[in-house]
Amino acid sequence: MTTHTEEMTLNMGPQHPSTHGVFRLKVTVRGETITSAEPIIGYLHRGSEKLAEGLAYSQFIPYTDRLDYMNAMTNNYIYCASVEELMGLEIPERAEYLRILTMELNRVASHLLWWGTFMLDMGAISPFLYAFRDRDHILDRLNEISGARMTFNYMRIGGVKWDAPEGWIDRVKETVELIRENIHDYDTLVTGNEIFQARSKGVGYISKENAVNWGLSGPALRASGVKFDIRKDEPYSIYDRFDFDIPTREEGDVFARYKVRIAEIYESLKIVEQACEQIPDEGEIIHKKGKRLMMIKPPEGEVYKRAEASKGEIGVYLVSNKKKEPYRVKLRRPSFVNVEILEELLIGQPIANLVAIFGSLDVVLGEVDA
Amino acid sequence: MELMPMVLYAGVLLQLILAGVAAAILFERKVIGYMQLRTGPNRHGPWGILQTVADVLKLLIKEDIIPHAADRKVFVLAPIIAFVPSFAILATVSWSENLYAADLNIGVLYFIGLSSVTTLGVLMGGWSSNNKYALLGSMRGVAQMISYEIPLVLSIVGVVILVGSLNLRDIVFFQESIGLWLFIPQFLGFVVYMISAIAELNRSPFDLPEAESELVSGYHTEYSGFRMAFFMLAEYVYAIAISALATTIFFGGWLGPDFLPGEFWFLLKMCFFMFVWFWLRATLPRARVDHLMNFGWKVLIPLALLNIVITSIIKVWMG
Amino acid sequence: MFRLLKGFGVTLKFFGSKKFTILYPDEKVEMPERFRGIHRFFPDKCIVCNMCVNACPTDVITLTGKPHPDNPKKKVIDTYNIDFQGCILCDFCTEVCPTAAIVMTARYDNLSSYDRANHFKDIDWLSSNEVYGNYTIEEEVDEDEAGEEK
Amino acid sequence: MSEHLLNLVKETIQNQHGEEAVEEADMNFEKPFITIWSEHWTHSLAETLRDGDEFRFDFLSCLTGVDYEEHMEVVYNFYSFPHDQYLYLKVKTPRTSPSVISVQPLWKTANWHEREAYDLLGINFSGHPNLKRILLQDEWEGHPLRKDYVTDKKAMGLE
Repeated sequence: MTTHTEEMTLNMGPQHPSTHGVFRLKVTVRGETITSAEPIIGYLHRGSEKLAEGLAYSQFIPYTDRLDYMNAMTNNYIYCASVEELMGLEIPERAEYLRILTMELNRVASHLLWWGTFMLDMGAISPFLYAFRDRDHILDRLNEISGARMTFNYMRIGGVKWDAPEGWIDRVKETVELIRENIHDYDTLVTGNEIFQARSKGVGYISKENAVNWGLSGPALRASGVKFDIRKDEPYSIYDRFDFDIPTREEGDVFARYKVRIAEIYESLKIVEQACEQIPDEGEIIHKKGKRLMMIKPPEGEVYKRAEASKGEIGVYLVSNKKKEPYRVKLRRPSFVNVEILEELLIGQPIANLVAIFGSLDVVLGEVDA
Repeated sequence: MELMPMVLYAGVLLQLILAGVAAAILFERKVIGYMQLRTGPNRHGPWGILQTVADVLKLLIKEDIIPHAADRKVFVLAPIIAFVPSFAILATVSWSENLYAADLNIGVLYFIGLSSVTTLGVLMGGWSSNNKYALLGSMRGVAQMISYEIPLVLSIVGVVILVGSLNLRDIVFFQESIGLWLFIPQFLGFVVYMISAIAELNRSPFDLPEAESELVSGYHTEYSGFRMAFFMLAEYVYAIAISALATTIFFGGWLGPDFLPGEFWFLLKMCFFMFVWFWLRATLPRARVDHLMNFGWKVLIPLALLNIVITSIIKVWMG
Repeated sequence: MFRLLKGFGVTLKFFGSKKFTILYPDEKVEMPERFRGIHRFFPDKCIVCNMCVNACPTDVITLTGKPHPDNPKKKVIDTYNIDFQGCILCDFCTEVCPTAAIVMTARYDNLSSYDRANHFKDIDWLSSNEVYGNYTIEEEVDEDEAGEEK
Repeated sequence: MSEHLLNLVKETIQNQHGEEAVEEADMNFEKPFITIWSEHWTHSLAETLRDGDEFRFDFLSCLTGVDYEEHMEVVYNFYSFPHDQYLYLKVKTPRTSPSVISVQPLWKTANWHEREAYDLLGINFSGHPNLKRILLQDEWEGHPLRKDYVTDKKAMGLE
């Protein structure tokens, strides 16, 4: 009797429980080992860039919320900042602080959510709910200042929409304390766990050169040993006023990416605390040109501006032709670039590692598909 | 026993077990909910007591779907094959000194032997579904269940050597006579038993056959309605049976202070085991297949063998 | 070696601690003043300037006006519709409105329906949408307070 | 510093492809900014930019296309980790049959960026290993980010 084995094509998604949205991964497996992987995206494509060409500059802000809906503040910021750069606007001091506060709080929320869903992928269910509980505290703060829990639409060209409500800064300080305590608990629950370490250490290794060549950014890049953070190396807004570290790891595996993100939560909390101390008590919150929502007309020109979102480098390439609407908006979405490496990274891995590796890249499909 | 009482006992036990499974599922959801800062089910009946009943009713009235490409006969048979042994093994469980179905002198052997038939149901279900996830899940399941069967059996051998009998009731009487529950002298065996029992049951952190983040739902991906209910039932009855076995051989069965009946103590100890399993599920991430296999073959089996050696030496030395 | 055992302590600690769940239909989250919920429209305040229609990034607002009965130079609102199928609750319409005729309430839960067509809301529905949160008008505040005292 | 880099890149391109190869070289928001035509954008030039000692542009931050109606442009935003410097490179290509070399062999990240530019703008990247639509479905007609793309709801049969 002769036997033969054949390869099997397995579709992960678009409706698979661990695809973080509508992501499809076509893998061929031999037994449980992956021999090739092809990410297929576009199920959530909404044509944001085309929509931008038909909308006034300000009108596009709510659309940026919907790219990476876990970290909408930075998306808001980078779009507004690129228009501001074209127009050469000075941002009022208080507005800058409010921007930093909201962006960093949002980064913590985004990392917490990543932590929860990643652990869910790894088969631990409790961290997911703990992460959501703490994320909720942050979303409440952001809700108080911006009026929405996820799609904030808070920033405006030239400043921010609202000033902080009464007592908000104090409540933020309390939230920071609370989260810092809780994160410590979560660290105990997961980081030391041998099962978790066995699954994540040495898995999904990305070398330094590979990470740069594949254009990875954010925690995924830093976990491979590249000490680069746009907030530090090319400070935008007022990040040069704060004292914080860039956590890096040399290992480049899933565990390193995990540790980098956890360390980043602590760093972000540090920035929030400092911003709470430094923020001026009152002042303008928006440049006078930005107040007239529909009348923004930047001069002709083009600009590429980038910022550090929770997932990596988010960039906006903006071309203006002196009209009410932008001529071209290109959004460099970190998830879109980060997920690309999967096809190389997954080869030779067992299926059980697939979810760990995919989860460790922290991909939001709203951002991948734009 | 005569035929009539036997049938009656089986019928009553089935009803009780069904109620027990319903309670166990509720208990699991409540415990895990509480550990996750949730309240768990709370809509049906006071404290959500009727939640499982509602779920079961929903499963029963659902459309019975058999996939077009499935191997029909095998597909239909699989859940039954998975369930029947899990129920049959309960016959040897002695709930108290007087309440038992069969006083079998090879009770342990019967228990372990019959329970491994469930593996077949898993394999059949996974294969006949004609679904890739189900196939992978059942392959994992079978590999895992067969591998962990060995340390499970070996861990009990220590107890059998000490007691000198395969009869489950004798094991309890022995514990009564020495005035000590066997998990103390057989601690190593107990630990190995607990770990391999979890793997045997496909429960978290060893729930690889149904790892929902990787394989959707594993071997019962294509099952729905009451067939799915059968798999669920088998899983929970099996969990009850394994904790009953643990109670009997390591925790002194029905033994306990006299002011409450033996059945109560038995149930209480079982609940303790169930709680531990739910606790594990709420705490640990899922292990990986190769780690699981390595752990079973390279750690648990040597440990179990070591336990047998030590026990034999002690037995011979002590006379 | 057995650092994973520490995790059991954490879960056990949470087992006994206060639950975080909100039993939704019975208790609801108190939304902050600024919360961007479903709109309310005040027809009397509207001057039919069309600003909200222009500012809407998703083009879901449609309105028509008719001449004012007393002063033919002015206009009053005739129809005002928001199609909530497309509305993203971005708040631009209320931001540009010069008379605060369109405002956002703190309600978030009265749009659910079985039919998409029901999401097309007209002036009657919008102007009778219950108001609470930031945008209470004088008379209603008095009524509310009176109601609470009872 | 940046102006020095601008001149350096300019000279390199001129050395490789002649004086008139550089269409435009300027500073844009303090960053060097160079425009060339697609026939001068070659692998050897790209390699020089990536590996040359003064350049070392190892990180392709963003790649995009713009439709300027009379021509198309592909915009590369390079960053260099070792030297901490930027370069905007704009490659012009005729609108009728837009074609640019693929830099995927040099910067792997260009793979999806180029597919996206092909998908939405219809720019052909010669040498790309898998140039097919990425965001839209395979049978989609037209390239939405072109300025002459019809977005009328009626014409698309949506209303």
